[in-house]
Parts: sequence; structure tokens; C-alpha cells
Amino acid sequence: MAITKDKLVEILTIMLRIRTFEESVQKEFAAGTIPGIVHLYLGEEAIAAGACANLTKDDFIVSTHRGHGHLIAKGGKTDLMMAEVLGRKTGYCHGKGGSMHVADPDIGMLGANGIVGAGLPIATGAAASAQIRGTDQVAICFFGEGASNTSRFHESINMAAAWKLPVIYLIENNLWAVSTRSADVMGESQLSKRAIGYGIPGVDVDGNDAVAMYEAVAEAVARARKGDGPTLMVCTTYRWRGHMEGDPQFYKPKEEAEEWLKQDPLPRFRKYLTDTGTMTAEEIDAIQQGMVEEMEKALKFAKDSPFPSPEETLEDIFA
Amino acid sequence: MAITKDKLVEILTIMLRIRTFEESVQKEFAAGTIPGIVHLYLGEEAIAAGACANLTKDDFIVSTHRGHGHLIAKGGKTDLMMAEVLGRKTGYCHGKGGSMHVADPDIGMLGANGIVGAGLPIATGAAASAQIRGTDQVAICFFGEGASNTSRFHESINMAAAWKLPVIYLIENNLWAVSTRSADVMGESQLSKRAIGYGIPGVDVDGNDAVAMYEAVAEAVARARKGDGPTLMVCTTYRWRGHMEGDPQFYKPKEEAEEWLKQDPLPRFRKYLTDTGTMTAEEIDAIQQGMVEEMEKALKFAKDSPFPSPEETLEDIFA
Amino acid sequence: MREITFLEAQQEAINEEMGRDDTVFVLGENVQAMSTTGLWKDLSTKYGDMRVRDTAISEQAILGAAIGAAATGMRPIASLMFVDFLGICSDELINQLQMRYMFGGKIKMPLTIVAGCGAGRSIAAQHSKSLYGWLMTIQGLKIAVPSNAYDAKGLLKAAIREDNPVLYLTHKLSGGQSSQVPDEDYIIPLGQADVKREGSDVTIVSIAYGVTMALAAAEKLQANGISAEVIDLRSLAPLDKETIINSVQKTGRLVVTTEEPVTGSAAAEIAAIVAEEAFDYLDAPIKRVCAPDTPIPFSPGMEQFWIPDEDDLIKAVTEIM
Amino acid sequence: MREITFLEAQQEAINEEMGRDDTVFVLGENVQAMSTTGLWKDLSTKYGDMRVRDTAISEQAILGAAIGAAATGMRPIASLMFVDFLGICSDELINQLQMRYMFGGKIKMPLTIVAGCGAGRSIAAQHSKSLYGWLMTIQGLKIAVPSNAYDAKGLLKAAIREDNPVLYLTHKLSGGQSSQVPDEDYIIPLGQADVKREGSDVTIVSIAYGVTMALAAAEKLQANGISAEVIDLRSLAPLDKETIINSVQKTGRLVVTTEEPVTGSAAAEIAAIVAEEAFDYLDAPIKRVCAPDTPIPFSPGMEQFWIPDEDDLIKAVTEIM
Ligand SMILES: Cc1ncc(C[n+]2csc(CCOP(=O)(O)OP(=O)(O)O)c2C)c(N)n1
Ligand SMILES: Cc1ncc(C[n+]2csc(CCOP(=O)(O)OP(=O)(O)O)c2C)c(N)n1
Ligand SMILES: [Mg+2]
Ligand SMILES: [Mg+2]
Repeated sequence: MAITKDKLVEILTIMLRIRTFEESVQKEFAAGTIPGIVHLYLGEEAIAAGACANLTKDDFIVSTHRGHGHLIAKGGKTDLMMAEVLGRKTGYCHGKGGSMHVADPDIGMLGANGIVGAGLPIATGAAASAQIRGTDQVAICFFGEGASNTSRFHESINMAAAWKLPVIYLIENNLWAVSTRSADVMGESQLSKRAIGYGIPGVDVDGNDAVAMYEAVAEAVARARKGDGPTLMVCTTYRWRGHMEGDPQFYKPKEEAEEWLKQDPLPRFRKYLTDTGTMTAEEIDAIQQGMVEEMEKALKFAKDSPFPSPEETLEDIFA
Repeated sequence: MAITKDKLVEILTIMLRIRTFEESVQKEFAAGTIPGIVHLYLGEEAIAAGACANLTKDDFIVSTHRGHGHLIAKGGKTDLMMAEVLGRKTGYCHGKGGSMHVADPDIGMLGANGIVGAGLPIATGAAASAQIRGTDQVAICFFGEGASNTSRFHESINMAAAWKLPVIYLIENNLWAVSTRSADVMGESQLSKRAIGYGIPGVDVDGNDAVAMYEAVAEAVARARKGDGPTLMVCTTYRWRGHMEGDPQFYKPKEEAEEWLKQDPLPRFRKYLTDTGTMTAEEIDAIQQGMVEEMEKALKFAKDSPFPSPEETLEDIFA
Repeated sequence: MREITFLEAQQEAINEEMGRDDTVFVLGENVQAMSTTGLWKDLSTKYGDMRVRDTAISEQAILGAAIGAAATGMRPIASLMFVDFLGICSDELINQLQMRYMFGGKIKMPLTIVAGCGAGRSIAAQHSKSLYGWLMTIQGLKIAVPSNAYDAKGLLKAAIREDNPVLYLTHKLSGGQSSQVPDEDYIIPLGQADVKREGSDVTIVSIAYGVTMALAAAEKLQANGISAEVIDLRSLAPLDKETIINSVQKTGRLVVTTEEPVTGSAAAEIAAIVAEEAFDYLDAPIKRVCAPDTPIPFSPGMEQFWIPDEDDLIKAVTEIM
Repeated sequence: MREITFLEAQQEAINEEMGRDDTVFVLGENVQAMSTTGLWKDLSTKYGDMRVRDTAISEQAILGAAIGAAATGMRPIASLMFVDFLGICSDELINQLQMRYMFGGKIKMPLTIVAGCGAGRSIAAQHSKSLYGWLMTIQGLKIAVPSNAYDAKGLLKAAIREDNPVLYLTHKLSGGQSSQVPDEDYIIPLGQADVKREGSDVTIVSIAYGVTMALAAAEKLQANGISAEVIDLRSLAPLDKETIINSVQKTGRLVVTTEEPVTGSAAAEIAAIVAEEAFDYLDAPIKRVCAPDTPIPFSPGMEQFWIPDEDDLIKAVTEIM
């Protein structure tokens, strides 16, 4: 498959945007300006970026508690996100949701979700909606390997397989679910094997390889758009940070963490881009610099924004 | 594997007991003496009988809404069952449960269950209990192919596989779930393939062949007792009757039903027994006759028993 | 106007709404062939398999997919068979239906959940619940429970057209009831109670099959010289407080009957509202006529003991006169 | 006696009960390494992996397996992390925990479910619920919610020793609270409320972190010459009606505060009981001080608006004096 230069630049831009956004959130959280809890996507950027580069604005994605990267990859605006994470009225959810519920239905991003596994049937339903309406929309459902052990994994994939729905179940296998090594609580840790039980393709992908991600998802998306049904993709990566900011991570072997830091998807992709002559180091640095500025603006926007008034609590329940 | 004659006689006796019990229930239901609804096990007798012949009184089974056969196979008494199905005070549950909740924890039968799929985690927990207490008890979890699509199938089997629990997940694939042909609502109808995704053995068995059932379950039970973990067994059979008594079954192709009636597990087993010289036709008929008499007594016992007093509603909530 | 049954009224409602709006579709177990309730009769022939979708036994996927479809332009009707099965997909009920709120008002959720409820058929603890009080605690969910064919049709059409999630319950004993139903299109707005019988001495608040029971009790009370007003809530959420309070203002006495264990019942909520907002109108304690705090027993005699009935209601009313 | 924190008291309770009874074991997510609540500290080292069992993210299997184990001779403690996650395994709650009843009294179900509850940490709609009213409708389930370290230990030990299912909730804001706790073994029986402050003008019924809030409000009310009695329910089920009614008999006024949307709240049930059984003692309307009927919003200002607080309570009391 030939990826266009534009696509590659788009993927890189998204990865850098996610990386820079998450680094800002990390700092802000440490500084105490963010209420509640945040789960960062650092180190996993290639997955969302590579996957969503196959989608249009009309397609759907469904996200998780670790959702900043997904929203950015689907085209989300970092200022509105930052405002939401900081609990401001100008945020995506007007301060009602926060980090765990960032969403932008207008661009098909059907929400981060604080309940592990809850996104799977929602994505399934969005795909059924596309099928019934006869559009060529597809849905990508992002979730962790931990979520793959929840009840909804089974019910959703079976439904989608039976109905041949245009949906991609994309596991972000970052090895950990909070402080549990997921392989320890599963009968079979090669998750792609589960696809056999539903009669659908199961694909293993290097989740830290942006190009591999793009290509594997391209195939699954094409399959979905053709009406051939769902694909289960297992993208291996690593959760760089604690489960949430503030997690001391006593449970993680140091060497493991260090080993995975070396697999940083960004330098890897950068090398690919420069080696193939697609972009120069300067071009990449310029995008990176642009992101730093974007985050400064996003932060300023968020911090200059008012908090919602307490009475707004009572709004937005019923349409 | 050499099955002893005693075992074969035991299996036959159980099959005949189930068949005769269910035929009595069918008649009683038609006569209007049974409150509520009943789901009959007619045609599926070889499964429960063959499977439970591998268990001792200390082992556990967990059943479904179609549970009469399971309780009988685990050693349940037909008079107490009949009394329960007829809502009498002398019944297994003192009239609190009825057909959908027959249970005898004293012989390890942890209940029929009106919620499809609900038995799976319960069996898993019974197996965990055995493992923690260090006994060699095993649990057999009976459920329909319809139940195999419920959330708990996934969570339970994954848990049992991860913990190597002594449990057998035994699917009674009778092709139908109420009026839905289960194959139509599944991505992959060869259910044993799902075992691959949990890293456990998946076994297909002819559920109308009592000997095959006994032997396949023997292997799974041995594995479980050795500490090697769970097995998924798929036993193909057919639901002779409607989903419940009174179901007009418009949806079932007549030829299919007729074809399966020819596969009646009882004549098949009878032929095996006489062909191998294990039993004579007369011996078999004598057992059969004994069952007819047993059911007459059971019915008389039930009908002579009082209903619970209304105030007993208030008992049995807390220990 | 013609007299049709409750079930026929519901069949008409779904049929008409599916004809009216292409985005309405049905998903659930056994909806294509036949179902325990008969609600889906003929629909798959008429509207095809795309819009009448049989599912596996997967309640989380059914309701969760309905949510996903509702959030993306469809108007699903999710068949959950019995309200007892809602426990399986309760995360959808308590944590996912609220998408609109969590997203700051960004989405519509036009979703109807239909299920049967109620005891009286001897199908024991797991198939006879009503769960009214449990369900009323769910944020962002409207709940309709008709007591007759006319209301059944009007409320179901309102539910399907509603841009918010609605749970529409049918009591098992209501299905055969008949009433006059107009030929022309009509809806009954959610959240409007109906005074099914006027009276001056005591207010009886009821719902679903309990209305039929309350009306029968009111007749008997009349014979004893007690004039009972019978309110049919029709919707548990939104709850029509005004109709209740206005009635209590008139009668000074309140008995609430709902078929469920008394603790945490819908009757508790109604009693609490009146004890807070209409205390000064009350001349007597507020009575709740509910079931005892136990699961529903199987054997008919116990089941009948469990179900709040005419005698219980008459006794409660008499105690506070 | 020594002063220890709420969390330490709970750690002691579990540790001691596991030492006392080999059939006690723990299962849940992340119980071996660390957990969000710290409840399981050091247990796996001490009692081994057989009795401290990490599970996958599978709440139905966790609670369902706990039920199966409890029915077969074990005494499981199921860790469900946050009460918000109970929706996932609600079928176990409403349809399976009742095994004993459905089997006609044939089984014991010694099972403790532990979970956190409560708002105040800005973790939004899906991690801040309390669900008291919703949970109280569950048949056959006892529910304990301590407000201080002493009660926390005694109730948790009682829960673990109980032969019936108990849900033991800890409010997120309670964990740091300290109190004097005896060195020797003790339990606090389930179903006994505690008068945490005596008073004569008004009865305030509260629970969990609401008790801390109510006690602070009572101080302020005292300064205004209003003597408030503060009852800590400690258990929502069984509910200690007697203590509540005795207090209302004395004060003539009742305010109930529980941190949850007002509709279908535990406060509703308590108000309904008093409006039925102690109506004649009441001199004023019964007030409920709960949250508005919305999910819990994220942004701290809105969240604080949502949480019933001292000011709300003082206002409610003042309105009925
Ligand atoms: C149903 C449910 N159970 C438990 C939790 C608590 N929890 C939040 S995130 C998480 C781990 C999720 O692991 P995984 O799916 O692998 O995603 P990751 O955090 O690794 O991205 C858990 C257990 C929850 N939010 N929802
Ligand atoms: C959770 C749940 N969903 C739906 C039902 C209604 N129901 C009862 S039995 C049944 C079909 C079960 O099919 P299967 O598991 O194949 O068992 P079979 O009846 O064929 O023995 C259904 C859908 C139920 N009781 N519980
Ligand atoms: Mg993970
Ligand atoms: Mg079947």
C-alpha cells in the first residue's frame, strides 16, 4: 500500500499534537490546576494517529478513560479539550465531563468513557446505525487489553460479527490494567486468537509503528466499508506513565519500563520519515514547535475561560 | 476407556428417569395442574446423564431454566421435584422456586436459574471454592448455546482459565434459543472454537450419544481434578418441544424436528446396550417400568402435599 | 373509535411509528419470529430484517448498541423482554444513558426500551418484578407504564417520538385489557398523570395493573361510604407531582400502591414528596400498599399474598379514615 | 484504645478476619499489588495468592463467582472498587443473591461486597455515585456505610462474619478520618443506628460522610439556638426504624440527608416510613436534603452545588422550625 506524503505528515502532526498535549496535561496536573484524575496516552500515540488517519469526519470512534489521544486523532481541538480537562465552561462538555468524558459528536467522537468496556456496544450501535442508514461510515472502537476481558467485549463482537457491521475493535494492549499485568489474569494472552471464536479476522500489529498501524487499519476499514464486517485488531504498546497521574507504580519492573521507553513511537516514525526522504528534520521540528505554541495557546484559552456557574448543574439532562 | 456395566446401567436409569419425569410434567402442564411455565429437557437426556455419571455427590453442577434433567442426573429425587414444580410445601424449595429454580445444594446441585447465563460465574465460584479448600471437587456448568452469547460466558471462562479452576463449561447446543435459530445470531457457530481464545481445550461431542458424553466428560473431569483447568464442551442435541410448554413453534421447520426425533438418544443407547450384550431388552424394560411407577408415586406425593401457607412468603430471606 | 386490546394498541403504535419515521428500528431477542409479548407481530415482514433485528441473548449489547445508534441519528426500540433482565444491562442504565449530560448537552438520545413487568403468573422471583423504585433513581430516564389500551398506545407513540431515553413497561396482566381507541393519530405526553376516578375522601395513587385493582377497590369503598379518588400515574418519570398534590389538597388523605417490595418503592418517593410539599393538607398518615420485602415466591398462594391487592388497599384506606 | 484512621481500621478488620477464618478470601481487580482504596494492603504477602485473588476486569464474574463460592462453604470478600460499577453486575444483585430465598432457605450466602462511594473528588458522573436508594431496593442484601474509623472496623468485621450478603460502602471523603479504636476484637451489629449527637428540636438522619457534615451543621444550628439530634444510620439495611421514630417522637421534626439525587433516595424511604408510622409525632413537613436529579457534574463548582452540604441542611432545618 502506498501512503501519500500528506497522510504521513498528517499522522506525524497528530502524534506530535497528542504527545505535546499530554505533556502539558502532565505538568498541569502536577501543578494542581486539574481537578479529578487524568489518564495519559503518552507512548501510545501511534495507535490513535495511525488508525484515525483512515477515517473521515463522518466516521465514528469510541474511546476510553484514556481518551485524549483518540479525540485529537479524530480532529479534536486542543483548546476545547484543555478547557474541559480544566473544568471550564468553554470546554467540550462545558465542564460537565472532564478528562474521562471528552467528546465531540460533531466529528463522530462518541466520547471517552469512565466505565471500562462500555464503549464496545456503543461503537457497535453506531456501526449498526451506519448500516441501517446505508452510509459507508465505519466505527473504530478503541479499548485496552484490560477491557477485552469485560462482558461487553463478547456480546458486542458477536453482535457485530453476526450482523457484519462496519466496526473495528481495536485493542490497545499496553500490558497493564491499573496495577495488574493483564497476561496474569487471562487464560490466553494472545488476544487476536479470540477472533477465531467469532469468525472474524484477528490481526496483530506493532502499536508503536505508525505506518504499520495505518496500513493494518486501512485494510480493516476497507473491509468494513465493503460490508464484510468487523475486524479485531490487537496493537501492542506500553503505558509509559502510571495508570493515572499520581500512581507511584511500585508494581512495574523498572527494566521493562526502560526497555519500552526505547521503543518510543515518535523517534521511530521520525527516523522513517527522514530515512525515506519524506520529510526533513527541520520540517518535523517546525511542526513540533507549532505544537508547543498550540498548547500554550490552548492552556491560555482554558485558564482565561470561566468556570461554569454552579446552577448549570441543572442543565443538559433532557433534550 | 472402559465403562463399567454399573455405569452404563446408571446412565440408562437416569435417562429413563428424566424422560419419564418430563413426560409426566408435560401431561400435568397440559392438564393445568402446574402453575407458571416449564421448559422440558426431552431429547437431551444423554447429556446430563452421561456427564453427571462422572461426578460424586460432593461435586457441583449448575443448571439452567431447563433444569429438571440436571437435577435428576445429579441424584435429585423426583417426588421432591414434582412437588416443587407443582408449588407444594414439600418440594425442594418449599414452593418458593418452582420449575425454574429447582435445587438441591446438599447434593451439589446449585440450582436451575431463570436468568440465561447466570449460572456460569456461579459454577466458576464453586470451582474456586474447591480449589481454595484444596478438595478434588469439580463443577459442571450446563448451559444452552443461547447462553453462550451472554456476557458471563466470556468473563467466567476467562477467569477459570486464568485460575486453572476445576470446572467444565458444557454447552447444550440444541440449535434454538426460544424462537431464534442460534446460528443466525452468532458470528461463528462452531462454538468449540471459542476455547482457543481462552487457551483451554474445546471439545465437540454428539450430545445424543450417552457413551460419547460419558467419555468426553470423563476426560474433562480428570483434567479438572488434576489441576489442569477448565474445558469447554459443546454437545449437539435438539430441543424436541417448544421453548416452553404451550409454545406453538411456528418457527421450527417440520422436517428438522422430524429428523431429530429419529436421533432419539434413548433407543440409540438401548441398541448399544443390547448390541454389546450389556443389558437385555427385558432388563431395560423393567427399569422403564420402574420409572413409570416412580413418577406415579412422585405425582401422588406432590398432589397429596399441601401448598405452603401464604405467610411463608416472609420466611427464608435471611439465614 | 373502536375497541381494541392493550396488545393491539401497542402493535399499532409501533407499526405506525415505524411507518412514519425511517429511523425507528427494533432490536432484541426473538423479535423477528415471535415474542413472548407479541409486540413485534408482522413487523419484520413489513419493514425487513434491517429494521427488525434479532439479536443473541446479549442484553448489554442490545441496550448498548441502542444507545450508540440513538446517539448517531437512529431512533431504536430495544426489546428487553422482562424488566427483571435490566440488571444485566444496568451499567447502560445508570452510566451510559446519561451521555447527553456528560457531554454538556451535545447529543440526543431518542431511545425506547420496552419490557414486561409484574407478578401474577407464577413465574417466580426472576420474571415477576416491577422495580419501579429502583428504576426511578436512574437519571435522565423517562418511564411510562400504561394501565389501559388507550394510554398504552398514546404513551408508546410518545415514547418513540421522544428525544430522550424512555423505558416503557407493560404489566403482564394488562395485555388483554380493551378500551376505546381513536382511529386517528394521538399521543399521551409523558409525565401526565390521569385521574381515573374522582373522589373526595382519600387519594389513591396507583400505576399499571394496580390501577385496575385500585378502581375495583374504590367501588367497594364507595359501597362503604368512602369516596376514593384514583390517580393513574401513567409515567413514573417525569412524575406528575401537581396532580397528586392537588388531589391530596382536596382529600387530605393519601394511599399509594405500587406492586414491589415496600422498601425503596415508587410509593416511598411519592409519600416523601407529599410529606414534604403537602404536609399541611394531610389529615392522616400516608399509607403505602406494596409488597413485603422479599423476592417474589413461586407458589400461587404465596405469590397472591405477596401482591398488594384490593383487600390490602381497602384495609389501608379504612385505617386512615 | 488508640487513634487510627478509617483506612487503617478497615485494613485491621480484614486482616483479623482472614486470620480468624480460613474460608475468608478476597477477589477483585488489583487486590494483590495495590488498589485505589488501599484496603488490601499486605494481604497477599500474608495470606497468599489463593486467598487474595486478582481478577480481570470482569465484575459479573467477580460477584457471580463470589456467590458461587459463598454458596459452597467459603466466605468471600468481593472488591468492586466503586459502587458505580455495580450496574455491571446488577443481575447478580437483584436476581442471584436471593438464592437462599428461591431455594426455600436451603443455602447460606456469607458474602461481603466492598466498594467506595460518594462525590467530592471531581471524578464525574461514573465514579462519584452513592446509589443508596437504588441499593436499598435489593432484596436480601444488608448494607453498611460507616462514618468513622470505629464504626468502620466494627461494621466490616460484622459484615465478614454475617451469613448473608452484605454490601459495605466507604465514602471517598471518609478514608482519612481518625478515631479511637479498641485493641480488642469487637463488632458493630448490622442494623443499629447510632445517635451521634443528642438534641431536642429536630432530628437529622444522615449516613457516611453526611454524618460529618450533619454534625458540623448541628454545631452551627446550636449557635442559633436550635438543638439538633444527629442520627448516623450506619446500616441502610436492615434499617433501624426504631431509633429514627424514637427521635422524631422527641423532636417532632425530621430532616433526612443522603448524598444522591433526591428521587428514589434512601431519604425518600425514611421519610415515607415516618410519614406512615410516626405521622402523629410530626409538627412540620419532613425535609429531604439530597442532590438534584442529575448525574454528578465534573467541574468542582458544579459538583459542590450538586453535593448536599451544611448550608443546605441548615436552610432545611430552619425552614421547618
Ligand atoms: C467496569 C470498570 N471496572 C473497573 C474500572 C476501574 N479501572 C479504570 S481503568 C482500569 C484499567 C483498564 O485497563 P485497560 O483496559 O487495559 O486500559 P488502560 O488503562 O491500560 O489504557 C480499571 C480497572 C472501571 N473504570 N470500570
Ligand atoms: C438474561 C436473559 N435473557 C433472556 C431470557 C429469556 N430466555 C429464557 S430461555 C431463553 C433461551 C435460552 O436459550 P439456550 O441458552 O440455548 O437454552 P435452551 O432454552 O435452548 O435450553 C431466553 C432468551 C432470560 N431468561 N434471561
Ligand atoms: Mg491496558
Ligand atoms: Mg438452545
